[in-house]
Amino acid sequence: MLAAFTGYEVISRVPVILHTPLMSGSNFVHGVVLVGAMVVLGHADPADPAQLAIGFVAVFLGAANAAGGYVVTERMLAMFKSKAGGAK
Amino acid sequence: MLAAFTGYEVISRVPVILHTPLMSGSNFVHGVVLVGAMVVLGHADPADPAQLAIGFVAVFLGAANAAGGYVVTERMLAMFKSKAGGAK
Amino acid sequence: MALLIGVPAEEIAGERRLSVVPDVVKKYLGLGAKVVIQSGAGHAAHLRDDMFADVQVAASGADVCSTADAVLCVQPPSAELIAAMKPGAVLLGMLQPWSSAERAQQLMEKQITSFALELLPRITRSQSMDVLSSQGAVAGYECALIAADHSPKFFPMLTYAAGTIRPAKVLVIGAGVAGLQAIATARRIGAMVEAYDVRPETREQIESLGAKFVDTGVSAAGTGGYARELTDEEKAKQAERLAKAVAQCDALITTAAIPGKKAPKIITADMVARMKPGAVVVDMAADSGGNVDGTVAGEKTWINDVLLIGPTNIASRMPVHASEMYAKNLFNFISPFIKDGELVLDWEDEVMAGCCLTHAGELRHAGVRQVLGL
Amino acid sequence: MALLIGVPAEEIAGERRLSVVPDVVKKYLGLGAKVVIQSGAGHAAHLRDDMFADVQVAASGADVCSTADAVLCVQPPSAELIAAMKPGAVLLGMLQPWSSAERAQQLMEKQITSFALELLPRITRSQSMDVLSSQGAVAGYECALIAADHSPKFFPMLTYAAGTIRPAKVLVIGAGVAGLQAIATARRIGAMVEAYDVRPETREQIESLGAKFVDTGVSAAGTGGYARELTDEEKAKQAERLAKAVAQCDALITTAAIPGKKAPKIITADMVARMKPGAVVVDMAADSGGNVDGTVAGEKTWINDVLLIGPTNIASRMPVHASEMYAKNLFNFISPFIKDGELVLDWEDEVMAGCCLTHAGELRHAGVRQVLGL
Amino acid sequence: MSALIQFAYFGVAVVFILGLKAMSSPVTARKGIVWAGYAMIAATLVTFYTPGMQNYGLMITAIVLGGGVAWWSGRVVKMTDMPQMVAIYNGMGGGAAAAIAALEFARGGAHGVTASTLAVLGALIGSVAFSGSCIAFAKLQGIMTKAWRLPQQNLVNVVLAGVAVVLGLAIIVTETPPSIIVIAFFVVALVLGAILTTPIGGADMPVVISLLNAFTGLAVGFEGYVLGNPALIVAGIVVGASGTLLTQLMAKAMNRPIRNVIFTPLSGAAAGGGEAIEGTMKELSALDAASVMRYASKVVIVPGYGMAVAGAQHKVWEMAQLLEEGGVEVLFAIHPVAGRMPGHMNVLLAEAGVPYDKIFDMEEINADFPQVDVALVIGANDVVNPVARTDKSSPIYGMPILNVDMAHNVIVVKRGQGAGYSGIENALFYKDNCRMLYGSAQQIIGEVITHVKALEV
Amino acid sequence: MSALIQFAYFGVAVVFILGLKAMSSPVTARKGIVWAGYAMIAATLVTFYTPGMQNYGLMITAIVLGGGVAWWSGRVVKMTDMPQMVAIYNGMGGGAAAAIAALEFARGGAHGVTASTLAVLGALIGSVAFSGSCIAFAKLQGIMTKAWRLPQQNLVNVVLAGVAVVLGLAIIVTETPPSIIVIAFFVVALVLGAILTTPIGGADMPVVISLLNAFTGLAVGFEGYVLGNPALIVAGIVVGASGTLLTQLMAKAMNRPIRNVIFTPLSGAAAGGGEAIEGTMKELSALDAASVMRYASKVVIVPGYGMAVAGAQHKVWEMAQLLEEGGVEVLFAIHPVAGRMPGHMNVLLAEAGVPYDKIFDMEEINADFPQVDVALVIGANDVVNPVARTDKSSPIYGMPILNVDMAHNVIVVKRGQGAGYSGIENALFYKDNCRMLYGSAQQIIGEVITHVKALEV
Ligand SMILES: NC(=O)c1ccc[n+]([C@@H]2O[C@H](COP(=O)([O-])OP(=O)(O)OC[C@H]3O[C@@H](n4cnc5c(N)ncnc54)[C@H](OP(=O)(O)O)[C@@H]3O)[C@@H](O)[C@H]2O)c1
Ligand SMILES: NC(=O)c1ccc[n+]([C@@H]2O[C@H](COP(=O)([O-])OP(=O)(O)OC[C@H]3O[C@@H](n4cnc5c(N)ncnc54)[C@H](OP(=O)(O)O)[C@@H]3O)[C@@H](O)[C@H]2O)c1
Ligand SMILES: NC(=O)c1ccc[n+]([C@@H]2O[C@H](COP(=O)([O-])OP(=O)(O)OC[C@H]3O[C@@H](n4cnc5c(N)ncnc54)[C@H](O)[C@@H]3O)[C@@H](O)[C@H]2O)c1
Ligand SMILES: NC(=O)c1ccc[n+]([C@@H]2O[C@H](COP(=O)([O-])OP(=O)(O)OC[C@H]3O[C@@H](n4cnc5c(N)ncnc54)[C@H](O)[C@@H]3O)[C@@H](O)[C@H]2O)c1
Repeated sequence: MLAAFTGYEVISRVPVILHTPLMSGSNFVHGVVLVGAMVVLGHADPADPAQLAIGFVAVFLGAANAAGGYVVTERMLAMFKSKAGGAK
Repeated sequence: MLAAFTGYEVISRVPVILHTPLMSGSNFVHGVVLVGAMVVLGHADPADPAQLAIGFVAVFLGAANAAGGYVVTERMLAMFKSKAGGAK
Repeated sequence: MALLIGVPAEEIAGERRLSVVPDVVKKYLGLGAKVVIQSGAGHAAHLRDDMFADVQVAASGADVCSTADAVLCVQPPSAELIAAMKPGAVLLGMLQPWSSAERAQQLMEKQITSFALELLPRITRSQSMDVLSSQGAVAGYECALIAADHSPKFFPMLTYAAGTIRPAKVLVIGAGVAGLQAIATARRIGAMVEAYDVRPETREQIESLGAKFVDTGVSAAGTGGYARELTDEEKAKQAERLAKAVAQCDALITTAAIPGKKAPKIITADMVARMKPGAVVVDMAADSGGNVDGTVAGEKTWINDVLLIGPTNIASRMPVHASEMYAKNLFNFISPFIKDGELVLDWEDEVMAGCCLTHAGELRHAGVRQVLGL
Repeated sequence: MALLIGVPAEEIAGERRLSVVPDVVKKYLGLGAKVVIQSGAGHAAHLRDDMFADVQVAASGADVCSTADAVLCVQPPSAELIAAMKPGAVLLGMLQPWSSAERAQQLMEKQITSFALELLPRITRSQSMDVLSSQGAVAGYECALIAADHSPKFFPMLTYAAGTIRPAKVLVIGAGVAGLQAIATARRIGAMVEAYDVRPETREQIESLGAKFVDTGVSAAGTGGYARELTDEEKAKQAERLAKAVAQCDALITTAAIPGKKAPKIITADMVARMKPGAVVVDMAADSGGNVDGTVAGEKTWINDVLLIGPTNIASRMPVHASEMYAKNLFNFISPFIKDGELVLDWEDEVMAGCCLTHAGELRHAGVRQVLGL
Repeated sequence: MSALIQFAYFGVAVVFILGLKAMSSPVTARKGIVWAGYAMIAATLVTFYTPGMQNYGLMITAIVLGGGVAWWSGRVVKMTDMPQMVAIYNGMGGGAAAAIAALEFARGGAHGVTASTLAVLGALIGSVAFSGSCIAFAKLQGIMTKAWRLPQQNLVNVVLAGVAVVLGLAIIVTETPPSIIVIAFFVVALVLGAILTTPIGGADMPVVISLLNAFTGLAVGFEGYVLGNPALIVAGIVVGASGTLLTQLMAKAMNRPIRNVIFTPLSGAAAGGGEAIEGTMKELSALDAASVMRYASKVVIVPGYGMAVAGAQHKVWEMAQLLEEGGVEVLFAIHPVAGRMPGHMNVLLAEAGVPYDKIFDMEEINADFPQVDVALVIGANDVVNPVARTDKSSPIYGMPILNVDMAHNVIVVKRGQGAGYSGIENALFYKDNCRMLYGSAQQIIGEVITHVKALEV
Repeated sequence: MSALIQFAYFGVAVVFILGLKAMSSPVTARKGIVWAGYAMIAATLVTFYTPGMQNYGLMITAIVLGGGVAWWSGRVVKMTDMPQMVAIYNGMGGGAAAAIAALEFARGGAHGVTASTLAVLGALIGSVAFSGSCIAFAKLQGIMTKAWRLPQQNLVNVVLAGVAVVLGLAIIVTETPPSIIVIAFFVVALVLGAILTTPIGGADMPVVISLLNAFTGLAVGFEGYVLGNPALIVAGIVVGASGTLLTQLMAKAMNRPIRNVIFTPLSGAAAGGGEAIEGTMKELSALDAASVMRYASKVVIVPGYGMAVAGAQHKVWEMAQLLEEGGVEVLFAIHPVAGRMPGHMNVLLAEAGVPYDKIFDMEEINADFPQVDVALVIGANDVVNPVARTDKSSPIYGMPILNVDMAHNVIVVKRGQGAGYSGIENALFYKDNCRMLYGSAQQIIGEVITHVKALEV
């Protein structure tokens, strides 16, 4: 509940140009699913290939989510580097 | 230590016109000595008139500090009511 | 055979404008037309013959007119020049269509296709051809300068070592193109400007230039961007409220003309009598009778220590830019019909057709026909 | 017996100013003095006799001068008027001290105590009496208007339906009081202004008005706020760099006068020849010989399609405010010495003493003595 | 140890929240993502110390592979292809959440009804997000070009959803569900996601991606609950909530209710009322206007009669100067008949002190508009109305106009629905790249100035 | 119960800190004192529930009496007499702290060396604050008019302080000190406070009050430690620290090092260097300038040549408009020879769009300056130099000037130590009511604008 409320609180006034980067940023944040994936893979039965496979897929996807999300967000936000320095 | 640090932190950038009100405000804040005075009076020996007298003086002074400090500060700060309302 | 555009020198004394400028001539040439110019035609507009590249130079106006397929002019050409024109040729300029039945007759007889730009329908698309607007802008600017120059007072506020001069009050009557320009110019120089117009929508326009609107409670919105004439009663009411504003101003600029008609007399002799000593009046409508009782076209008159100026042909005072604007207007009008060096008129075109005075021996414009009784 | 201040009408043709205005007369009366005015003296400044309350009106200038203890004038009075003055009386005005040895002689002989305001020491305290500054401000403003009015071009940028007019370039030479005012006025009207002065400190002043300084690398800072005359070599260098700026401008306003001397010729015939056709030159120094080669005082001359204007007595073009400023300057000069209606001169006063031309039969001003050879 | 790890997870979650908060302002956005990045690394490292972990080799391989591929693809992709990358990474997140659920089902660790329910919900949502994102990616990437709808799309959706729920219930009820049910459940969920997304197209895509992103957040949050992992719970729910809100904001900015986006996609049936001019007018806030301009390279201001009426010239120039201080190139474009008299705009701009060399007329600047990031139209109307180019019947047909519609973004300042001098509708206002900034010019530009100032660091 | 009370005290302390913080910005200042007020009431009420309390009757009597008298006096006192009221209330706080210590000594509850030391320190400082504040009050109230110094003032101070310390040590060492020592200790401390304060006078008084205020804070903090009361400890120390800093700020704003204030008071020996113009130039910040003007009723702006050089007219007018929006009356005063040509300022103000009816010339406005809250001098120098009125030898003697020095506050904007056209020193800059705001006008007024905007709620 509190977390949900925070979610609303966090992005009450976002300028339009930040919509996509922010979407991308929150996409990155849920990349923390990687941690969950690691935990389940870590506790998967090493003898059960099905479990290992699913776990592997989970970690793979989670890592991709996190890494890709970061890179893309960072690139988008690079354009918000203050230009003033260059101008003055 | 932390409290002292906070003290510094609290008033790093004060406009000159607030110097006196702020002084007055902090004057009010140490009016909390009243609490201490109440405690010592509360624990003073009811049989010892000297103790009672000193305690009484302490509470009296403390209460005066708090009450006077508040009134004066509040009056000074009244002039910072936003005038815009009246103007628009 | 390429279209030959002819530019005779203006004949009327004091007319310093020309119907083309070098840049515009270049554009005509670019469309495949040829241009013939009377030698020295641009002199008064500070244009030497050698500034026009690739044109034929003719010795006289008659020479120009007798060879040209289309003649461009500022003021209407004299009967002699019209007589010299090729039958069926095109004549384009400010032909003052209402002023002379003889000229109209002559144009019909010579089978000239003439376009009087005063008749231009004022629609959005035609704005770039609207000589009344472009020359009006020049006139408005000039009138403000004339007023400032003749005023015995500073227009702006000025604090100097021994005191402060309060800004002058300027009143502008008529907030059409010229009036607005006069307002803007007087404001720039520093005067406090009030303005008045019968059309109510001008209030916002006047205020958009930082001036004050004089509210008289009379409206005379007409059709097509022109103002209608007022009734006598309206005139009285208007006059009464105006008189007060007039009495307070240091300079008065009147710009209310009704095309084709005598200008309305807005400022009576009585109002003038109540003006401050030293006040200046610039009557832009002097040419068509004047908005002010007592102004004489082309002269400066003193009435009761008030100076009445009736400048004529005002745009001619600024021949370089006035010619440039005029020439571009003409080009914008005619160029759509020049194709591969040929002039192909399109009678479906509402702007062109609306602007036509005579064609194929007929007087085409109903309004003019009525006024001239032809 | 109260001090009687006399105000004769100005005698010189075209002089429209007056040395008092009603408000200032009131102040004199407030100090206990009396005032006598020649009937109709204020006419050209739009002041009727009845606007002056509580003054005596005299029929002629001689009547005024023969009774007054102190005579106020704008231009120096004629020999007749001086002759009519009471011996020992005070004369105050712009007496053109360098221009006439006879007049000085006559003043000495008549034992007149005369103050020529051109000689005013330019110290801070004297600013409120400085007629050169106040009349210079008027002249600068007027010259900018004259230039704008005579230019065949718009000064401001103007986008209209068929194109854009680029703003005119105005060049101002000399950035003293008048020059700065001309700069400010031309800028207000909308021109792009460049300016030039030999005194280097004017750069900042010019820029403070939003104009550009033309850097020629020559400096001629003089003493007392006046400029010194330049050497020939400096003039050549200056001329060379200036010529370029001159060739580019649409209007040129020159304001460089050196009080008591012939104005420096800054713009040569050659520079004028290189100006654009249609350019306008307003030479404010025309009265003292002109800064521009070819200007004729009081006339408009065309040289090579460039219009040279040499206006004279420019401040007189705006008589109402020029008189008001002038009158206040005079009042500020003389009023400290009017005590209880008596005039008590204080020869210790540096401003008053410095301004004195003749007193008790002597020519007091060393500089003038030298120039006139007396 | 375990307590420490839990604590670290909490810390990570807090940093995530702060990071997201920071990302919602242009000034701090970059800091935000960098913080979040560090938090992610911390979370990952900490996880290795979770007691009782095995399969480290496999784990590291998966991380390196998945992370590497994504990192590389994110680096090389073109700036314009960013949206589909966001979609695909988001899908992967959803997939990961679903996979976690699958593994939990596979291991059959019964955790009670609540946990099971959440696991199933997470799996369902995650799967929908996964397949939906894949479709979104395919569409944006141009792999899937046609947007098709099933004949009874909405009915099919409902049916599929119903089946998924039934299967999910089955999984919850049967403590160790048969593989067949689990597989069926996932297949139905995946199909549902795909079918939901397929008909949506064009401009609605970003909204859908944002919605799927919020879904993934939720899924992650639910799985976090199942795993008892605070980082997942908090981050997931926060993303779910903020993502939902963001979706709403985006939809609002496009003037498309979310309902419509999903149930009556753009490419579908006719849009209703027979307006001659297509599209809708989309509003934006002064804050938006400020940030769009502040981070643009080139802004062209087009003043019109409305600026004159409002007397806003001084404010406009002040704003322009502020933007220039921020390194933005700002020019003014004057249309030949802007205002109500020749030179109307010149007079006002001169009054405000705009130097002449910043002022361009139509002929000089019209060709540049395709390179302009933002065209700011202040109280101009007729002179920027593209109808003049196209509609022969219009009274302004034939008048040359300023081609602001060719700029990347157009912002139009006006008070309301007022028409211009000629009294006709303006097609510009309905264009995709145009946003309306309502208010009297003087006051609204004042607000923009305030926001631009706030964006200076 | 006791734990709850402790917790409440903590809460109160936190609110105090927040309140002080709020009080340091004009926008939130009023909120700050109100919060603190509620906290104080809460603290008082809570204290009644302290276990083992007695003497309630006496206590309530004291509170009602003390509070009532102070409240009433604070209400009725004139606005101009505020400083001495602050002084006296502060003294009472110090007295209360000292009394607490006295009671502790009387009860003889030994608490260990640390506690005793702090108690003694608190008593010393509190007493000094008490008597010092009383003297300050007497001086400001006009009861004590002459500022006198002992011949060997500083030596006496040191000796007295030494005696106090020795007595204090005695109290600490002897667990239950004899009353005589305690009484002697307090007497010496009170005398010390009085003697320290007596020589100080005039403009230094507020600084001293602030210092004594900080002292009281410390004393309260120390006694709080002795009583183990977190509210007292935190509030006391915070006030001690912030009070010290505030004292420094105030001294800095007056350009008087604190050392000088205490040890070489103004009214004492000659100030050193033989400058013709007395006083010092005092700087202020753009923030200060903004708040002084924002909360003024009437501001008169005096432009000069420097404004022209900086081309700051547009910014100045923008600032004026902002202030007017905030309800401040803003006028412009033009001196006859401001700038470098007749009408120089007129041209610039007209360019910026200042309406004519806001512009006044010297004769119209000079009489109003005594009613003006702030005269803002922007790049003017000679035309506001009071030397022109007084110094016959000055080159500008006899020129009428704008009487800005008669305004309540004068703020002068200039770049540095540059002189005006006439090249002479300006006596205005050294006046007590004048503050310098250094910077090029364009840029520094820009900063002021930013701060004024921040002050709008
Ligand atoms: N230049 C000339 O010589 C001349 C002469 C005569 C006619 N015209 C005609 O005038 C028109 C000029 O076009 P334009 O684009 O400059 O102006 P426009 O088409 O008249 O449009 C003005 C716009 O400004 C908005 N507006 C009005 N007050 C406003 C305020 N206070 N704040 C913000 N917006 C405001 C109005 O919308 P809201 O009401 O919704 O705010 C309106 O849409 C052309 O049609 C031209 O043909 C020109
Ligand atoms: N009006 C006339 O007709 C006329 C004509 C000739 C002479 N004068 C004389 O000019 C003087 C006018 O007095 P004034 O008070 O206007 O000016 P001023 O006395 O010349 O003083 C100008 C002040 O502006 C400051 N300044 C310069 N540039 C600045 C910038 N960029 N930003 C902020 N401050 C700046 C200078 O100090 P910093 O260098 O420290 O910044 C200087 O103290 C009088 O003495 C008058 O007699 C007037
Ligand atoms: N194509 C277009 O859209 C277009 C082009 C040019 C002008 N116009 C419009 O037409 C208007 C008029 O143009 P114009 O300058 O040629 O006008 P004009 O020369 O016909 O008249 C000048 C002004 O005087 C006013 N006037 C007339 N009688 C008056 C009276 N008795 N008292 C006071 N004022 C009086 C008129 O209302 C008008 O504003 C312009 O303001 C403009 O809005 C439209
Ligand atoms: N009391 C005072 O403090 C006071 C009063 C008035 C003026 N002044 C100062 O005196 C200055 C000059 O006053 P003025 O207007 O009467 O000057 P002016 O009439 O003597 O000369 C006009 C200007 O022309 C310039 N000039 C001269 N020769 C030139 C040349 N060859 N080329 C270019 N420029 C040339 C001069 O430098 C001067 O600026 C003013 O700018 C002002 O600063 C001081």
